[in-house]
Amino acid sequence: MANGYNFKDFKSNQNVRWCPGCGDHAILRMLQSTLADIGRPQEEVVVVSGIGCSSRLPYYMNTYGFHTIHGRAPAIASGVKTARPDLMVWQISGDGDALAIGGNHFIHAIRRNIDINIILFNNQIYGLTKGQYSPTSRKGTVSKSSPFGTVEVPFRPGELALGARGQFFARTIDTDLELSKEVFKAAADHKGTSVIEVLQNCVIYNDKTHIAITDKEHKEDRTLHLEHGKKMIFGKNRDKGLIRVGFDVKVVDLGKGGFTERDVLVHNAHEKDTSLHIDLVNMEYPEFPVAMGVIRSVQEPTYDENVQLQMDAVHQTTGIKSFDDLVHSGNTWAVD
Amino acid sequence: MANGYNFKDFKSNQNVRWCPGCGDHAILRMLQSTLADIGRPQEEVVVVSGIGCSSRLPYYMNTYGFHTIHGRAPAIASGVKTARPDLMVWQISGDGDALAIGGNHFIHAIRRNIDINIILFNNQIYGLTKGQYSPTSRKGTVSKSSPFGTVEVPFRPGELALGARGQFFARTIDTDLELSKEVFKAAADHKGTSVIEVLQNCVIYNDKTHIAITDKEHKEDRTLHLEHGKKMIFGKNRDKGLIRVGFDVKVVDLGKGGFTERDVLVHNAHEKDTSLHIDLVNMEYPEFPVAMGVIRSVQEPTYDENVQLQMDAVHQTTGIKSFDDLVHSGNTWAVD
Amino acid sequence: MEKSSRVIELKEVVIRFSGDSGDGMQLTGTLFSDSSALTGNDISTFPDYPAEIRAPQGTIGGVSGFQVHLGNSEVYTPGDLADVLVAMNPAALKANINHIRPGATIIMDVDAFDEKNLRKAGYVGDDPVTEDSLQDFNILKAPISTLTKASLEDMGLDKKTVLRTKNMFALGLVLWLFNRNLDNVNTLIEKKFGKKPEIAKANKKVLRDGYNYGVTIQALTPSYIIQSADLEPGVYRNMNGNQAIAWGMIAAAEKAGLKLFLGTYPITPASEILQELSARKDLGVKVFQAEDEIAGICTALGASFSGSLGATSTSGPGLALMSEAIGLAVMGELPLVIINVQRGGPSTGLPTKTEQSDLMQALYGRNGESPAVVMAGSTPSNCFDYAYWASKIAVEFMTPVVLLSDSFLANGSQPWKVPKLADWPAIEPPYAVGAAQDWHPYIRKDATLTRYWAVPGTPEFMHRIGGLEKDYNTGDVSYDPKNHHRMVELREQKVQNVAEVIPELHVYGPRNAEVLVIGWGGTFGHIYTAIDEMNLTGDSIAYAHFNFIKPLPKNTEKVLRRYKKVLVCELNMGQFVSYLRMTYPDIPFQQFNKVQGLPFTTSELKERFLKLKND
Amino acid sequence: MEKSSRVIELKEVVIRFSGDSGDGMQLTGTLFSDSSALTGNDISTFPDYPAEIRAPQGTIGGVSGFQVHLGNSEVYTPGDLADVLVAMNPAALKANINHIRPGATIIMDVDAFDEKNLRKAGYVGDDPVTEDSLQDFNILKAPISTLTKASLEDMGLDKKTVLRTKNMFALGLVLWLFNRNLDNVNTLIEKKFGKKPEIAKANKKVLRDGYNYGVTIQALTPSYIIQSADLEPGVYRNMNGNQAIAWGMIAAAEKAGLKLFLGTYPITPASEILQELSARKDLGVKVFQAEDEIAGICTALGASFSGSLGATSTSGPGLALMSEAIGLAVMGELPLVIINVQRGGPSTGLPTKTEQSDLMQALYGRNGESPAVVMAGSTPSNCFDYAYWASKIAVEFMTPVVLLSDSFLANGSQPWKVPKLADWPAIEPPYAVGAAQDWHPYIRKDATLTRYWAVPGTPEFMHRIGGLEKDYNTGDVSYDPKNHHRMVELREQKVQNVAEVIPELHVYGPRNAEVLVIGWGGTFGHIYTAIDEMNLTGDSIAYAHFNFIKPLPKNTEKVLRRYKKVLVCELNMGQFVSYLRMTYPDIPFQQFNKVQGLPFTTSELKERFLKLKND
Ligand SMILES: Cc1ncc(C[n+]2csc(CCOP(=O)(O)OP(=O)(O)O)c2C)c(N)n1
Ligand SMILES: Cc1ncc(C[n+]2csc(CCOP(=O)(O)OP(=O)(O)O)c2C)c(N)n1
Ligand code: SF4
Ligand code: SF4
Ligand SMILES: [Mg+2]
Ligand SMILES: [Mg+2]
Repeated sequence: MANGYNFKDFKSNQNVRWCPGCGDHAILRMLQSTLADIGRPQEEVVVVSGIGCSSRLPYYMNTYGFHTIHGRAPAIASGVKTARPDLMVWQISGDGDALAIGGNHFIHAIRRNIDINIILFNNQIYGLTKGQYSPTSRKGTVSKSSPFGTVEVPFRPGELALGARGQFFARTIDTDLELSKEVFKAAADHKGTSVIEVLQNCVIYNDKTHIAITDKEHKEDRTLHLEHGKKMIFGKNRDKGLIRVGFDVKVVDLGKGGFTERDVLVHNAHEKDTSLHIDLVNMEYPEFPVAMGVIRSVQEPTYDENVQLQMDAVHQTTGIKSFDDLVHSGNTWAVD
Repeated sequence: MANGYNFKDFKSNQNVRWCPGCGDHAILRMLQSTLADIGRPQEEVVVVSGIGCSSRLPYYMNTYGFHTIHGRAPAIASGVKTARPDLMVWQISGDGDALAIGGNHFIHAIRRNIDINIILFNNQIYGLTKGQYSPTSRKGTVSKSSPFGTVEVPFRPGELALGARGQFFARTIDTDLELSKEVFKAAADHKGTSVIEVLQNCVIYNDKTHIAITDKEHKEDRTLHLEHGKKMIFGKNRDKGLIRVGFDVKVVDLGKGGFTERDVLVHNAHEKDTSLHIDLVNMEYPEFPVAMGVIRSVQEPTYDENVQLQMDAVHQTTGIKSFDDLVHSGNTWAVD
Repeated sequence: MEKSSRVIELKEVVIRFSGDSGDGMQLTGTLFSDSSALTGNDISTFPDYPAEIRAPQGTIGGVSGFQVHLGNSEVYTPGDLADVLVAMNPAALKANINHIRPGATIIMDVDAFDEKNLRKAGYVGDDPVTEDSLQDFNILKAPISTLTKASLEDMGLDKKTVLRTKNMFALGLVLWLFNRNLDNVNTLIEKKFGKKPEIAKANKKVLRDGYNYGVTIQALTPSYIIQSADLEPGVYRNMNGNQAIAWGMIAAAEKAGLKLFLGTYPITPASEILQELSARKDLGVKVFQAEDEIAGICTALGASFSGSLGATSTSGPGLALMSEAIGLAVMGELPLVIINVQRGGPSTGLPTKTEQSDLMQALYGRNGESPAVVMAGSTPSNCFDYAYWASKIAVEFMTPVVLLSDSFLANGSQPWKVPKLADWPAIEPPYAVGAAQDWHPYIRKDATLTRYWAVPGTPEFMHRIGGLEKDYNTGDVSYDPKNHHRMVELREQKVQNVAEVIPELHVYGPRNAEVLVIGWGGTFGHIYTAIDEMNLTGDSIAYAHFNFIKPLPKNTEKVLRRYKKVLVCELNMGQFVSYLRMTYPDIPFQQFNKVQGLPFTTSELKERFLKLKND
Repeated sequence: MEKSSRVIELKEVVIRFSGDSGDGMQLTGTLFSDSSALTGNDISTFPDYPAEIRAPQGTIGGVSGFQVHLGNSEVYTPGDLADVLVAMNPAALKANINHIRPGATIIMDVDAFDEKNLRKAGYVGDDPVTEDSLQDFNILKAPISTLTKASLEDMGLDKKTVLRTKNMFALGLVLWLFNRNLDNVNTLIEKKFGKKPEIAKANKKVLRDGYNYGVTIQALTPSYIIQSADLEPGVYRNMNGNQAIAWGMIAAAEKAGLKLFLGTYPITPASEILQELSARKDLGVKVFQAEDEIAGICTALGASFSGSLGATSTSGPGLALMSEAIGLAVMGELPLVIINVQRGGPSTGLPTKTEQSDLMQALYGRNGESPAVVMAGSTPSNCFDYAYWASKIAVEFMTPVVLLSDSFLANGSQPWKVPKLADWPAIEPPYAVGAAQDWHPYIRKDATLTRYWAVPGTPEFMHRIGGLEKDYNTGDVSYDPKNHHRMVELREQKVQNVAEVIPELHVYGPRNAEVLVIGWGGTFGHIYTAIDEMNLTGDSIAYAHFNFIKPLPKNTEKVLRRYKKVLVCELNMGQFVSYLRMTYPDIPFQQFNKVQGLPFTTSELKERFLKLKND
């Protein structure tokens, strides 16, 4: 690497303890690799996680790391970043950690637009507690805690993030190494809360949950890799595209029914209005291809920088520069 | 009233303890009035609240009521409704109660689509604790806890509710009695989680926060009363309308620039796709009129009824009808 | 247990199955104990596994164990040391050398003892038997992996599936060792793999081949016979602590004529309660898997408010999150069963290990003066009884009840004599009755101070409750100073009144003993066994075990004052003894504590008791 | 205080301003006490207001009061009974008849004593003076509303604004009563209403007219003079408990060279800490108003992890929610100051009233063995000192510290001699130094057991921490049984080591006393005053007050054993006495408890002490 870092520089000395075959291994590896590419010194990187299989990740990173409590990682990461805007902060969470117990901190971090990068390992199951359904489990999922199938509607993480005023959302697949690096890199570059949903496979408790779209054979036909400024074209033969119909989008076969590349929408990740981004985020197989890559990336002021700006402004005008100044300000009187 | 109920039947014997001039008084009165109109017996109505000025409401209702703890009302109401689908459940929360500490329960109740009616008193401030900013306070708000103005982006309750897969969202103004009754009634009729945002004035800590749009003089020009099946026309002279531009909406002056009523969108509250509803929910003054009335109302199976259905299905096939059956099922052996 | 003997008849034996997390040792152990129970032994089991789903293969950190104690009379613990150890790899051997009795039988899968695995386990050479000085043990080296492969050669299964069945080979061998036939296990296998006949067939085949291998090599190791236990006549089933709690609440709800509602969030080691009750739609149990523990308890409280038996289940960190809502239940005076299956703390701590360190939290982990009933199960199967009691008290006193279990009880199992619901005491919800005009929700029964319960849907009885202090006379919100003091005392008194309905403290052992040992919760089996053994050998020691902690049984003080020395044993730093000290400050309690994520062993207890006696 | 006397010179006096929530009594009281402090009196104040923002007008539930105690020597409490009561309406009179000294002066706004208000307050007739038998009091009936309107007739203000100034009329009258001039109050009014000159002018006008009204009616009531207090020379300012805590942390952070970070969520009565620190951007304080208390403490913990002094502020229900995260701070061994301003419990309880009932929660409200340092402020202004100490201990021992305050301390105020930061003890963060190769995050100082702090950004010292148990030797996650026991003991020992650096317990009163009274936290002023008065009249009683609770000061046991009788007084059902009993089980503690949402009164304390002495 030009900057002298290798992914191994980001590997800690701990044995990785995930199940063989777990999607987490690849995600870890791509994060290490992305960080090596970016070249931020290890000591300037902080990785914060909650509790879950995925939340073990910080132990494996040769950076500063904090494996905290279930669901609270966004709040802890918010504290780190607000106190220390100079650090690069990553937050690792499972679908349970981020969206069940941690849902509130998740949406509030996003609303505040704190400059942290959230990697959401979505295996649609509680792995560490051995297989209960999660808030992203598909309706009808049979799991240890839903022997007759779930009756709950799942969250769509991207839809929720955008509903919480999210400015960056990307999606990738554990097995798609290049795509993962691409979106991790984009998230790192983005200032503000970045949410990356990784479709992750839990070989033990929810094996093949994403197989319909992640499967090598069908991936290209069932996913749409979005790239800013590029046409929304997909398919093994790049013969399908997305077009607008009213307020919605629709898949068409290029060359058929009179549709050509010209009709296909161009992806604008930087568009402030969320309308189209929400449509993209919500696309589900089989009706639609599932959107991959950076779906939304809009630059807005971040909480941490605003806090700093406000503080700097006050510093300019105040006469109170120290505790001793403070105690003598305002109403005092002397006794002698 | 035809059903024999008067709003007074829903008044409890407790003194109302809100500040004179507080918007809460009118909301209470309209809820009582709506319930009288609906005619459900008082004993079949349960009102659950959290903590806040607004959360005092249950004390004033002659129904079953539970004034609980801060932020947890959606969870408690979910418990009531799941255990007792036969009851009509209302949940009362302030913007802090529902969206700060209670944000997670709020989005999860909505996701599950539990048949409760949530009235969200949005005064954009923490009233009961005497005036700190809330997650809906406009950016820049000077409050007791933000002497230099807030730097946080506020939630838009409707956007968040839809992001959490909400199927019913309506908006009203404390002072607009008829509109409040209209949407309370619609929420009561809707099966599934209904969220009603009431723009409420706190005379003490955030007086006139909604005045730009609630002010009698400007209300008609600055709000759009949506009604299912009707054109999105507004203005004192009903001379403005909403039209579609790309994935977005735009305000046009009817009769000018070649726009006529014909171009104006028709409101379809029952449309499953959220695209247009989100645009409507997000409209903010001065760029847009603020949408009022029932913005979204889509019928989907509810959690409470699904739970019951699943249970009924199991009941049909099982041989285990009692505890004594249970203990003799499966692996047992006899010692004699 | 001599090396040369052939068939040994034993009164009891401890077997430990140990291997990698992926080796299926929990299943093996369960099959062995379930089938042993079917043959009439009394059993007690203890699974012991790592926090990771699959800890690194081959390392000590990844070892998963399952210990079974069986006997021909009542057994109370899974046993301190194993008489037979099955070690599927070097790490399993290494991890257990301190848990086996001198001269025990060790079954090793020699195929797994290769260079790589030996290093991973921390052996330096290639002869672990010598390295760990196990020469005097009965070592049975079997090429289990190889023989398993051979066994299934013709079945056309993939390699992974084949190797997964090697635990059955080991099990077959153990069954042979104990002169068992294969019928019970075969039946259980068929049930377990019912939907996958191929897999069932493979497992049965390997099991039989393992057994036959034993027959073949018979000459080389002793084999054992254990007679059936003298259990009371009746129908039995195996019961673990989590299932017992789930069923106890089901029984109580049915008896009370209430619906059972569990609002909860998964957490080790309590999740099986959620899972067990989720499966009980047949009996009308509603389970709400909430977004977190706060929502779990709050949905349960909402259900209670609206007339169900509301319950929630969790472990320490979850109980911490519930603190505020428990306070609301105290103030609202609503029936609520809060099950806390304790694990090693603090914080995330040792999530798969056992400990008794949440007692103080259960008693005092709330703001304000916030009294709740606190009780604990003490054997896997009597968790049923205490779950029933917890429900009964919650309903009849309109109060939250914290029921403490622990990882050891939750995962351990025992034969359980199936009860008849008709034999259990009635549970009578204190429904509001009579005229509604003058009624308010804080009118109470004189005797118990229980408030009456008006369930939504009941005409005329509409009312409001909440977390603010309320007036004694009207039930309205009140900030009156004297009234507050009165209400604080009243809530405490109501909880103390529970002492009137619970059983008195029972004392085991000789009446004239000078020494009283005290335990509470999940330590019963170990302490009882230690006491029993000591009393058999003439060391006179008395023993009292607490299941009811707040309030304490009425005769507690009388019992405590009867002895010259009182020793309180617990798996924490002394929480119960502190509670006793503040209740009976002038009694000179001594204490014995262990915080290692493990149960007591009977031998360390006996040693301590002896010391106390002779001090 | 005789009815006929004209000018009375007093050593101390208690004044209570009382009116509707909307009547501005808190402002009136503050202006009076601030201006009194400026004239050199020692003061102590106590605001007392309803939970509602505006409780129903005219009712007793809606009465808001502010009591000021001033004296010419040190005053320690706001006083039991008022010498002067200002009653802006009948409810204010009714609510306070038990809080005034016989023969006190009562100023009434007769305009507000109309039929409607009398009924709302619960008077049956139209002469409350007779109805409440107040004939022997000095009653000053003034038509305050009417005169206020007259006063502002020409200013063109709307009626609401005019009526809002009537509190100034009352204040003017009181200033006259105490022979004060108006200068100080005028200055304060100008500051307060600086941005609204019209309002400032109106207030000053009405104030003067109130004063002049007093001059006019002089003949009818006594007036008082209070000499300045003999305070130590220095610069003074008024200080309340919440501001003192905020400033104590600011001072400590500056001394330690750390940034102060407050992560918090508003709650009565702690919100002013958030508000005060939000305004301190000049000093680089970062305040994160979080979505709830869990996020509040977690952001603070994140800030601590990354090298700030992390703090959070809350009251009982919020502390309950923080339980789990405190456990993480214990396990992570991170510096964290947790401020709990106690209020009446349980649950939402009496949110605006004072109580000391969160002690047990602070000590034990967590899962597992989870020791934290617990301490308490005991006067409004010494909350500064203990906030400084809490910060110092948190940083130097790498531990969470719970600092207890209460509603009484938080809202009460006192003159405070402004300190110089240079005079305060150094605070030295235990930064990791030296070679990084062999370093791990759980390496500790031998003497204190403090682990070293490697702050993100420091090259080479990258490390990971978390809530799982860790190995003593490597700092890695460890499930080893013996290691766990060792770490549990170590964490407790580290907290106990704090006893080495804190001051010893001080005993007030005669050395040869037989009776020792014990208090902790916010009860100091009342107990001290009671003890002082009794010792002055020859009743020899000793007194020790605890600010450090866990660990206890080193000489605690020695002190406790010196006396024949030990009485522990607290505003709860006996939490500290329970803690003492479990620590020193053989000392026969007695207890005196009050749970009424109110402080002790010196008279009830004296009565109890006398009884104890004579028992
Ligand atoms: C307060 C608390 N509640 C519950 C748990 C138990 N718990 C640990 S991880 C987890 C969920 C894991 O699921 P997810 O976040 O999706 O992560 P995964 O294991 O699937 O990667 C749960 C419920 C806990 N550790 N703490
Ligand atoms: C656990 C907990 N945290 C904080 C509080 C303090 N508190 C009470 S109400 C409230 C917010 C009130 O704002 P909102 O919900 O908007 O209601 P409003 O008073 O404006 O109607 C807060 C922070 C509390 N009661 N409990
Ligand atoms: S249980 Fe699932 S998510 Fe957890 S480590 Fe194993 S495969 Fe991965
Ligand atoms: S403080 Fe505001 S919200 Fe609360 S009662 Fe008064 S006006 Fe209403
Ligand atoms: Mg998951
Ligand atoms: Mg509000």
